Amino acid sequence: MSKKLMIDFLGYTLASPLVLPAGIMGISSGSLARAANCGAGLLTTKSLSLKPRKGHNNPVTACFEGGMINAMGLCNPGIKEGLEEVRDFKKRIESPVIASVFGTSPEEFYELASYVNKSKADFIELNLSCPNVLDEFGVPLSASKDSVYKIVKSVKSVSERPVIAKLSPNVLSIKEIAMAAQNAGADALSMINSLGPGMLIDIKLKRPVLANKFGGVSGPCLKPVAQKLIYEASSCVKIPIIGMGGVISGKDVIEIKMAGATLAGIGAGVFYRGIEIFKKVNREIVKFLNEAGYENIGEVKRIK
Amino acid sequence: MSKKLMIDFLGYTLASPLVLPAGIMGISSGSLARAANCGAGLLTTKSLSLKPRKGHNNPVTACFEGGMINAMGLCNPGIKEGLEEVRDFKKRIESPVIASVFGTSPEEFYELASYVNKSKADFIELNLSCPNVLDEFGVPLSASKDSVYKIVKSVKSVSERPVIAKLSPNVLSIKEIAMAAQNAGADALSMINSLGPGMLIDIKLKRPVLANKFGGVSGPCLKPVAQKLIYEASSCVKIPIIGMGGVISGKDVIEIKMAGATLAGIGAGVFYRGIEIFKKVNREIVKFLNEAGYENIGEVKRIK
Amino acid sequence: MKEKRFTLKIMDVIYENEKTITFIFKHKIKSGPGQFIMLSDLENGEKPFSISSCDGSSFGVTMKIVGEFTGKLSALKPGDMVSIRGPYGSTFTIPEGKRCLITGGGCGVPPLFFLAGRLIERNNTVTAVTGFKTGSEAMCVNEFEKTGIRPVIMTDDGSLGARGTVLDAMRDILKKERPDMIYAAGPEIMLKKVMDASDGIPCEILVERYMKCAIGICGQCAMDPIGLRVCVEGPVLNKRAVGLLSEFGAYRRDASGAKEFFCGATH
Amino acid sequence: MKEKRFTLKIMDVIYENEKTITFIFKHKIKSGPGQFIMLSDLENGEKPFSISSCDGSSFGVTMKIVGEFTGKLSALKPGDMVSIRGPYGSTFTIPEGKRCLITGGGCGVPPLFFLAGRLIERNNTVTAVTGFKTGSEAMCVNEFEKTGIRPVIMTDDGSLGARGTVLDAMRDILKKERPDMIYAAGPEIMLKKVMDASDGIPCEILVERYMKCAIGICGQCAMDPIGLRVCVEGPVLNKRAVGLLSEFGAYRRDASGAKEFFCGATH
Ligand SMILES: Cc1cc2nc3c(=O)[nH]c(=O)nc-3n(C[C@H](O)[C@H](O)[C@H](O)COP(=O)(O)OP(=O)(O)OC[C@H]3O[C@@H](n4cnc5c(N)ncnc54)[C@H](O)[C@@H]3O)c2cc1C
Ligand SMILES: Cc1cc2nc3c(=O)[nH]c(=O)nc-3n(C[C@H](O)[C@H](O)[C@H](O)COP(=O)(O)OP(=O)(O)OC[C@H]3O[C@@H](n4cnc5c(N)ncnc54)[C@H](O)[C@@H]3O)c2cc1C
Ligand SMILES: Cc1cc2nc3c(=O)[nH]c(=O)nc-3n(C[C@H](O)[C@H](O)[C@H](O)COP(=O)(O)O)c2cc1C
Ligand SMILES: Cc1cc2nc3c(=O)[nH]c(=O)nc-3n(C[C@H](O)[C@H](O)[C@H](O)COP(=O)(O)O)c2cc1C
Ligand code: FES
Ligand code: FES
Repeated sequence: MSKKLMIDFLGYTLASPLVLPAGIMGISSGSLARAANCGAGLLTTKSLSLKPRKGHNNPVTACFEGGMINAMGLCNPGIKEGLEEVRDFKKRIESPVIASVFGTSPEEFYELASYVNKSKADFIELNLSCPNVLDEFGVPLSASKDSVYKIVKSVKSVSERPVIAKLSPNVLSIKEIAMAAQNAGADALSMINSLGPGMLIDIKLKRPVLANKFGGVSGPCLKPVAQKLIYEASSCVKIPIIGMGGVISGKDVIEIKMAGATLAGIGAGVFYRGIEIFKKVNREIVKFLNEAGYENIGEVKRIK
Repeated sequence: MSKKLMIDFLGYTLASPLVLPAGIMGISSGSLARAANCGAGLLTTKSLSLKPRKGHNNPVTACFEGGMINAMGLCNPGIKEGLEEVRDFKKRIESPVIASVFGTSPEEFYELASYVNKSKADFIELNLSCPNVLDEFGVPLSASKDSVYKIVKSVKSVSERPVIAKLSPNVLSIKEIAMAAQNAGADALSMINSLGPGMLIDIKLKRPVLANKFGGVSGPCLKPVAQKLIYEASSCVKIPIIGMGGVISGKDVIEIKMAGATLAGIGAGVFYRGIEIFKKVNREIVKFLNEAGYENIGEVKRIK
Repeated sequence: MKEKRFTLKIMDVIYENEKTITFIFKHKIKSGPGQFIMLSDLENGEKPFSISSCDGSSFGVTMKIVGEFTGKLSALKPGDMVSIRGPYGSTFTIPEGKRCLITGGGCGVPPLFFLAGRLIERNNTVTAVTGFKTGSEAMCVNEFEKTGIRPVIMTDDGSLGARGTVLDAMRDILKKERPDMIYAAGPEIMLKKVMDASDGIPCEILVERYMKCAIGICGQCAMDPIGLRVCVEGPVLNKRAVGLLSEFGAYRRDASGAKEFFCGATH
Repeated sequence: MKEKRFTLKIMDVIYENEKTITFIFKHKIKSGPGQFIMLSDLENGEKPFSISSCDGSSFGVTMKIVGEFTGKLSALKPGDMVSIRGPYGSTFTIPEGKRCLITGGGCGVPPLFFLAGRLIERNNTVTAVTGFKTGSEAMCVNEFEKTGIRPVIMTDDGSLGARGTVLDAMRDILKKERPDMIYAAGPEIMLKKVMDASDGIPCEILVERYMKCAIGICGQCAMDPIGLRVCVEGPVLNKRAVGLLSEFGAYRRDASGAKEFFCGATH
């Protein structure tokens, strides 16, 4: 890979600014390895919980103009098995790995972080968008600055790994949430998780397409919303941001970096352009850097 | 137009379930007339305020994969001139008209409703998504059930027209907001207004594409989110819903009705398929009704 | 469907006169005379400009420096970039082997220069009349001559060409010959007079309205009573369309949508 | 890019045996043998099924009624509708004028019937071996015969055809003739044995893994250590690919992503 793509992130030097985000392919060590070989500089596991979860029934995905909805239901084999995959991955490949975890309370997140401490994972990411977990005022966990603060604080009190808080777009004030995460000690933000959720209906069968009825929105159509939220969050926090939401081309990476992100995740893009998307986008970034006269990707900064 | 398209709405019999929503074309009596002639059954004026507003600087619109963002900035010639256009329209055409209005307080909405009382408009619609108007807790007006309740209540105390509350998708609990509107006496809901907002960046000029930086998201990519919110709202209110958000085909109309809407608005679709979209979609609806064995559009009901 | 937006380097800046400049872009667009683009520096606004030249590999727009936005643009140099959407709108009809009369006033002239080229390609004989306040505001004179057309130039003060208006020249011409087709672009009051004077000859004019979206959705540019959208069905209109527009020559709308009546127009 | 999803009326239901049914759809799809669709009634789940027949105007899938979902589907009648996505995945290679050996066990048989048709179209000579637990579970026997192939049928209890396994029959055949190509579909342990017995002959097998998205994004169906996605790069794999998959014949993953080891597999 080109030297122009190398970029620093929380003390690591990544081979590319591209990130495999949580829940995309990342079930097995082999999938993580494949994404790394295809050109992702940083890899995230599927979001792991204390107990295994089968997730929602099929159908779990459906596509529409400009995007897709998904309701995987946070299926995962549990934190223990999940971290074994990280171990197997590290036997073969050096790229840094983020262990994504989710719980329903600060205590659960604390316990998950203890597991990650004992693993080969380089970072811990807190998936704060756990559906159906409400705070005392009936606000979803991810939309309450107090809940976000408490969870990050709790994890920071135990974690030996840098802590990344993954934020939901479904909030009233992203600035408040981002600042709460930073104030609690988060080392970075990851944003955004899928939007909505949304619903699609089969008008012939008169049924929702997803078994869960509702599913979070991902894909190209997310880009403007993601960029706006990243632009706002980066106006008030100093910690770096892993940006994602509709990134499918090299130009999208530049754009999301100009919105304020340091790195760029590619999720739904794996469907739109195949698993080779990481290779293709890396190539497109280098081409843009050359044409626009940048020395390397690190020079692409947030606009005013 | 086909009889199969005729549908009842708050005591009126509309020639088609299709609605021209607020802010689309509706500046002049001529534009409203044109949409009516093209097949819209119900027409909404641009959102009108007490004073004229020039709106935001150009550029005010930008397109992306699956949608567009806009920041018109609620430009309008003021309620007086705006209602003169309704008068001119009514001289020529009988179709019912919704006067869309927006203010920054219950008092302003009250005053606007008094103007509408004296006009030829058949309905009044309250655009509750006025940006940058926060309630005492820093929550946008449209996302606060108390603000929504107060505004609708205030308008109901004076309005001689049926009152339609237009809801924003950018809320934490649509059910709460929808119920607040119904409890305050709203006769119908209109949902959804544009989403986000979002932001697009020109990576060569290193500038946001919109002069206002941010703009609300419309278009096909909105459909799943709109349908989910309509499905939720219609599970807890009894008043009819004008559904909109990404409707561009006859199938979309059926789908949004199955989500719980009575009528369907077409906004961004005017760009995607031209002003003739109302004609085309009417035709597509009739075709679907025939194929699927429905007598008329009224028979298409919300799914469970 | 996506809107056609691109960010282009200005290849060349031509100073037509003290207050008029042309930007040339090395970019192929598919456009006909009469169509316009929305041009923006993404800093000071975005406004419509007619395409004034267009060949296989480049195109140009010619703008009069009138207000704040065009004032800022006039500082741009070759190599600077701008954001462009379009082309949008309707085009002038190009007949074959006919006698055509072109009449243009002020910044109506640049699109007519593009039109003249296309008319000549199709073996039409072209007579052109261009009018300006004063000689220093004249534009496209050389360009017209390059296409082999020597335009009749009229100025209000007689400082260049003959003293008088485009209308004066047009009436003279109509006395001598009967063109098959008349084209006009310029101030609306002039357009109205050209139409009125056209005496049964088919006529196409280029109208201007305040533009926002330019994609037919916001209604800003709509003309009453039929809601004709200048950004989609215009800006080139024929006599039949204009006949339906009671607004034509009477008023237009400002950025808020309020009516602004033309001075001299009766309402 | 959009996913290919359509809601189709079931044209015909064919009862292959007590526990196996075929749905026929009057809909043209572009598919090769080995590819699968995701089929759902949008009420009880969505699962992958191989395409078992496909011509210019219709296609079919054949399913064994094993659990809750297929149990519900078995109640569907002609005229009922289901939601279908696909076709997805890789296809068997179709050579020309070669000797081909097809080996199928249980619900691996239906896609092989589709394959046999395509092989014969290209002038290959086809020998087929199909194996079932017992005679009442046999399927596609008539279908195969219609294409002119008389499959060797094996049953564990000898109630139909010969007693024994597909492997027994295959070893016999390999003693007598050396095919140019071997195809296999069925239980993974059988596939492994076919591969092991194939003795240097090119071999393609159809593997099954738990499917969720079927569009290569969720990672559910990935096989280690190379992260091969059965829904995209599979389900048809050749020997080289299988050689890279330490997971093959050892374990698969359940809906949570946890490993389930095959009985008899060493880990
Ligand atoms: C279809 C069309 C084609 C045009 N082609 C040309 C051309 O080729 N060359 C040229 O010099 N001018 C052209 N114009 C006019 C040009 O857009 C305005 O002169 C320019 O916008 C002035 O901008 P300003 O900010 O410098 O001046 P301002 O001081 O802001 O405005 C001066 C006048 O320009 C007009 N104007 C301003 N903003 C807009 C807008 N968004 N849309 C339409 N009119 C506006 C108004 O009449 C206003 O009174 C065209 C206009 C239209 C509608
Ligand atoms: C590529 C592929 C092609 C297939 N083709 C056919 C076919 O042509 N005919 C046929 O009868 N069967 C086929 N199957 C298997 C079929 O999908 C399962 O038999 C069916 O899903 C069982 O569903 P159930 O709910 O009735 O049974 P359950 O009791 O839910 O499951 C029985 C077994 O089916 C498998 N299974 C269940 N859900 C899934 C899933 N989502 N994805 C994959 N496997 C699952 C598991 O091994 C499970 O143990 C195929 C599977 C794959 C992966
Ligand atoms: C199929 C699928 C599964 C996902 N699973 C998770 C998950 O387990 N944890 C999580 O934090 N985000 C999950 N996400 C969200 C993505 O990580 C990402 O934030 C989102 O899809 C936006 O990026 P994109 O538009 O590039 O897909 C998932 C997304 C998809 C499409
Ligand atoms: C250009 C534009 C202007 C709009 N102006 C208004 C407005 O003034 N008042 C309002 O309530 N909604 C306004 N909207 C929102 C639409 O009425 C509609 O709710 C939204 O666009 C979703 O529908 P769509 O996807 O069909 O466009 C506007 C939308 C667009 C695209
Ligand atoms: S400028 Fe918006 S409709 Fe013409
Ligand atoms: S089923 Fe999701 S990647 Fe194959």
